[in-house]
Amino acid sequence: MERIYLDHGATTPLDPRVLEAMIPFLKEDFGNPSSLHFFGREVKKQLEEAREKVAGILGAEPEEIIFTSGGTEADNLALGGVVRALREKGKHIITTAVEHHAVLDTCTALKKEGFDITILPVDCYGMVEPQHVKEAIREDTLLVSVIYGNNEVGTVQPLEEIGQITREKGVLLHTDAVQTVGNLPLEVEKLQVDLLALSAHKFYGPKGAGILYCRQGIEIDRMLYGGGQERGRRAGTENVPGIIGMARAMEIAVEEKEENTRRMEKLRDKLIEGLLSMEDVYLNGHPTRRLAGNVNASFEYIEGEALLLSLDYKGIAASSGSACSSGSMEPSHVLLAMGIPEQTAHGSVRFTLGRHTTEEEIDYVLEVVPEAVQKLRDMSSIYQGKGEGK
Amino acid sequence: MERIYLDHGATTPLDPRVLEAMIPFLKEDFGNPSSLHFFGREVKKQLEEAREKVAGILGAEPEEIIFTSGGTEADNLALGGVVRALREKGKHIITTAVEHHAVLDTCTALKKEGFDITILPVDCYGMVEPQHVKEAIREDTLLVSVIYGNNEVGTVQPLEEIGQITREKGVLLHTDAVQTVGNLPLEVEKLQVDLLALSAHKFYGPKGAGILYCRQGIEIDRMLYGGGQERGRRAGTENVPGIIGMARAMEIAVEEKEENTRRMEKLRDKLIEGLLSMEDVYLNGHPTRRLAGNVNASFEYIEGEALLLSLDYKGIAASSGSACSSGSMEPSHVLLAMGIPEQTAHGSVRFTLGRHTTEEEIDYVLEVVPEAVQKLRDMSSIYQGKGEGK
Amino acid sequence: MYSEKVMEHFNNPRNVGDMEDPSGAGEIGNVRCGDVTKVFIKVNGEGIIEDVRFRTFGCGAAIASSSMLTEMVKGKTVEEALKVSNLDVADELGGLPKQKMHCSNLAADALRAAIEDYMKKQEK
Amino acid sequence: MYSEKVMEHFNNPRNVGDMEDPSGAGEIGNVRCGDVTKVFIKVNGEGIIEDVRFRTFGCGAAIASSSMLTEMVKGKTVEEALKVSNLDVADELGGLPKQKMHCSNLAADALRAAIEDYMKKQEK
Ligand SMILES: Cc1ncc(COP(=O)(O)O)c(C=O)c1O
Ligand SMILES: Cc1ncc(COP(=O)(O)O)c(C=O)c1O
Repeated sequence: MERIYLDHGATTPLDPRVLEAMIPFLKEDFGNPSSLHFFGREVKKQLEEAREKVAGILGAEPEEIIFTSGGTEADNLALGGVVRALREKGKHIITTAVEHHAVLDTCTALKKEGFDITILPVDCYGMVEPQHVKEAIREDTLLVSVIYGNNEVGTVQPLEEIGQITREKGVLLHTDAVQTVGNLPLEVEKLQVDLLALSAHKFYGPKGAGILYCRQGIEIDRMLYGGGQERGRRAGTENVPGIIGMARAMEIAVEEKEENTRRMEKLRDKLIEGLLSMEDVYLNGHPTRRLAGNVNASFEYIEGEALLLSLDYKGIAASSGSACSSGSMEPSHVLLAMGIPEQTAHGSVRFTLGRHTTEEEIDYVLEVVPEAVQKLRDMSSIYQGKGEGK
Repeated sequence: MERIYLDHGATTPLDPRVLEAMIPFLKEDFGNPSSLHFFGREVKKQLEEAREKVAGILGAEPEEIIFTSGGTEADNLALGGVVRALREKGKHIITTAVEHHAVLDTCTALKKEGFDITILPVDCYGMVEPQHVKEAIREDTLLVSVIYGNNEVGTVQPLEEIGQITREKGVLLHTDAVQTVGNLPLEVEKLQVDLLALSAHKFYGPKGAGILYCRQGIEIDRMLYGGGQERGRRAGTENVPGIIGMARAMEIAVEEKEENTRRMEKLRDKLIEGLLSMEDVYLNGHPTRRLAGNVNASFEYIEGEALLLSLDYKGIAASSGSACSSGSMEPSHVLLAMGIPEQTAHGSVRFTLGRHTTEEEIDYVLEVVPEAVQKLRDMSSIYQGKGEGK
Repeated sequence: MYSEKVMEHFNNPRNVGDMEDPSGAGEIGNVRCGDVTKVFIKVNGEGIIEDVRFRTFGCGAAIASSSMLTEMVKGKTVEEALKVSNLDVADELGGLPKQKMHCSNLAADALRAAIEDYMKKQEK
Repeated sequence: MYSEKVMEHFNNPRNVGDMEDPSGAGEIGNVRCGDVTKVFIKVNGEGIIEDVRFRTFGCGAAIASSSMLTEMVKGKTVEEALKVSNLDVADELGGLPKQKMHCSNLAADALRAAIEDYMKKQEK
C-alpha cells in the first residue's frame, strides 16, 4: 500500500542532506569535544561551527545557544532554569492555555515549588490577546511564556506585540518555537524574545537534539549537573552527530523557507476547502494566521481516533490532537481553551503537511476522508442521518 | 601521522554494526513512536524491542528501563528523582568522594534543596569500605550512590557487599555503571542495586542516549515534563536511532565481553609495567580490581596536561583526569580523595584502552612516553636531574 | 497498539445499526467523554438473544468492543449474556492497551442496560 | 584550543634551562597549584637583558608563555622588560583560552621577580 504521511507536526523524516552531514560524526569524527587531543579538538571545532550557524540564523551570538536533547528539555530548561535563578526577585509566571505540555506541565511542577502561575485565555482561534499579557504582568512577574506556532491548531501568536510589552515591563519572554522552523521568521530581535526553544526532528533533523536560545546576561540555573559543557549550562557529553545534523537541517529549512511555505500553504488551503465542503465539519484554529502545513478539523458525531484509524487503514497517517497525548481519551486542552464543545473537540483530526506533500496526496485524502467519515457517522450513536443534526 | 586513540574512557568510536542498526531509523523508519498510525507503530515496536534487549542484559523487566539522553541525565534523574519523590520519608543521601561530577554536583544541588549529603572517604586505591556505608546509614537515609567502575582511576567498587548492606537496611542503592559495559557483570540482581546509569557512547554506541534502570515499585519524580513518554518518567520525543543503536551496542559489548576483557587486561598490564619501570612514576588506582582498559599514572615533576600535549604531538590521544574537567587546572578530586599529594595529582595522565587497541600501539606508547616525560622534566622548575629527587 | 483482531472488528464491525421494535435498548456514556454506545436486543420466547445491534460514538477500541460483544452474545440466553464481562470482551479481542480498557466497558454496560430494559418490559 | 603559535613554543621552547651566576633570579607559583616558573636573567652594564632562561613546572600554556616571554624580553633593557605584561605575552602567542589566562601570568611575574632580585643586588 502507498502510504501518505500527513503528520509532520509529530515528526519529520531526516533530510538525506542532513544524514550526509552527520555521517562523518557517526564514523571517524567520534571524539569527545571536551578532549584536548586531536580527536577532541577536531570535533569541538565542528561543534562550535554548528553553534555559529544556528546563532547566525537566529540573529544571536554563539554563546547564547544551549544545545539540549530536544524541545522538551529546551522548554523545561527555559522555564525552570530562569525562574529558579530569579527566585529572589519574584515568583510569578505567565503562560497561555494553548501551550505544549512541555511548558504547561513544567508550570504545574513549578507551582508545587511555590511559584504563581497565570494561564491566559485565548479566543476562538486560539489567539492570545497582547493586552491580556499586559494586564497580567505584576510586580513579581519573572517570565512570560507564549508558544509561537501552535502544534495542534497551527495558530501563530502575535509574538512581536507581546515582546514589546514584556520589554517595556522588564519581564523576560520565552517562546516555544518548536513548530515554526522553515515556516516563520526566527530572528530573536524581530520577535523580541529572550528565550526560544527548538527541536531538530520537527524540521527534518535528527531526534535527540534541541536548542535553547538564551539571551546574554540572563541568569539560568542548570537542570543537568555534571561536566562543564555548554558553558556550564547543560552537562553531559554532547550529541555531536545530532547537533551537526540539526544545524544543517536548520540551514536547509531557512534556505528553502519561501518556496516550501508557498507550496505548503497552497496545498493546505486546498485541503481545508475540501474538508469544509463536507457537512458538519469545522476548521479549528485561525483561518489565515496559521502554520503553512497545519490543517485541524472537527468532524461532528465521530471520534477523532476512530477517524485516524480508518485513515490509517487507507494509508493516510494523521493525528488527533497532539502526538504525545493521543493515547488518552482526554479532549485536547487546546481545543477546549478555544471554547470548542467537548463533543466537537473529540472529533478533531490534525493533518500536518510537509515539504514532500504532493497535490496527488491531498486529492487522495479528499477522496478518502468523506467516505471514512460517513462510515463512522453511520455507526455513530449520536448521528441521525444527513441533515438531521445533533 | 598515525594516530593512536587511548581515551576510550572519554568516548568510543561507533561500532559499524551499531551504525548499520541505526541507519533504517535515520531513513525510512522515522515515525514518532507516540503516533498511532503505521509510521509510529512500526517504530514503537522496534523501540520496545530495544527496551527488552537492554532489560534482558540487565536481568530486568522492560518497564524498569528509562531511556535518557545520556549518562549525565541518568545519574541526575536517579538521584534527584528518587530523593524528591521520597522527601517525606527522609533527607539523607550517602555517596563517595570518587563519583563523577554528574553525581557529586547533583548532590551539591540537592543539598541546597535541603537534603543532607554524606560523602564517604576512600582508601589509597580509591576503594570504598562497605563498613563505612553501613555506619553512615541513618534513620532518614533515602539513597546510597556508589560508582561501579571509576572513570579516572578504574577502581572497581565492592558493589555486591554494599548492596547487601543497603538491602538489609532498606535503603536504595544507585550505581553509576557508565564505565563498565563490556567489562564487568551488569545483572542488577547480582549487583544488588536498585538503580543503575549507563551512557551509550562509552560502549561503542551513539552519543545522545543513555539508560536509567529503576527497579519496579520505586517512586521517581520526573525531571523533564511534557509528553507521556517512558511511562511518564521522562518526557520528550525519543531519540529512536540513538536508542536502537545503544541496544545493539550493548548486545555486542556483552557478547564480546570475555574476549575483549582478556585482551585489554593483558595490554593494560603491559602498559602499566612499562610505565612503572620509569623513575618516579606511580600507578593510581587499584592494582588488580580495576577496569580492563584503564591505566592512570602519575609522573612526578611534570604537569599532566603538558604531557598530554606532548603525546598528542606524537599522535597519542590520552587524557588528564576526567575528560569533562580537563580544561581546568584543578587537580582531580578523585586522586586527592585517594590521598595523593597535589603535586603528584597534577602529574597524572589516563590512558584508556579499547577494543581495537593493539600491542604495537602499546609498544609505541612505551617508546614515546619516557622521551616526552624526560623532555618535560628537563624543563621543569622542580626537577633537579635523575635521582636527585624532589 | 491494537491487536489485529481489534482492527479487523473496527474495520468490519458486525451488527451495526438501529433496530425496529427492540425487546430492549440500552445507552451508556456521554458525548462530553467522547463515548456513547447504544445496544438493542431482540429476545425470543425462550429468553434467547436472537438479534443484537449497536451504534457507537467513540474510539477504535469502543467500536471494536461493541462489535465483538454483539458477536459474543448473539444466540445466548439473557442470563448467559449477563455473565459476559468487559474483560471477556477484551480477551476475545486479543487484549486491549491498558489506557483503553475503560472503552471496552461501555459495550458490556450498554448490553446490561438493554437487558434490564427488556426485563422491566417483561414485568409489565 | 591552543593556537599554533602556542603549540610551536610548547613543542620547541626557547631559552630553557638554568643559568650560572645570574644577575637576577625569580620564582613564582607553587607545586600544589601545579604551576611553578623560574626565570633567570643576565643583565649587562647598560641594563640590557643579554640572556634569559626559564624552567617551568606547569601546563602547556604556562610553558609556552614562559618561552614566549623570554624571546620578547631578550635584548630589552630591564625598564622595557618590566612593561611587558601578561596580556602582551598572550597576544604574542595568538591568544590563550580564557581559563588559561592565569597560566600566562606566571611567566611575566617570575621575570618581574628576577628583575627585582637584580635591582636589589645592584643596590648593595
Ligand atoms: C510546540 C511543541 N513544543 C515542544 C515539543 C516537544 O518536543 P520534543 O518532543 O522534541 O522534545 C513539541 C513536540 O511534540 C511541540 O510540538
Ligand atoms: C562514570 C561516569 N559517569 C557519568 C558520565 C556522564 O556521561 P555522559 O557524558 O555521557 O552524560 C561519565 C562520562 O564522562 C562517566 O565516566
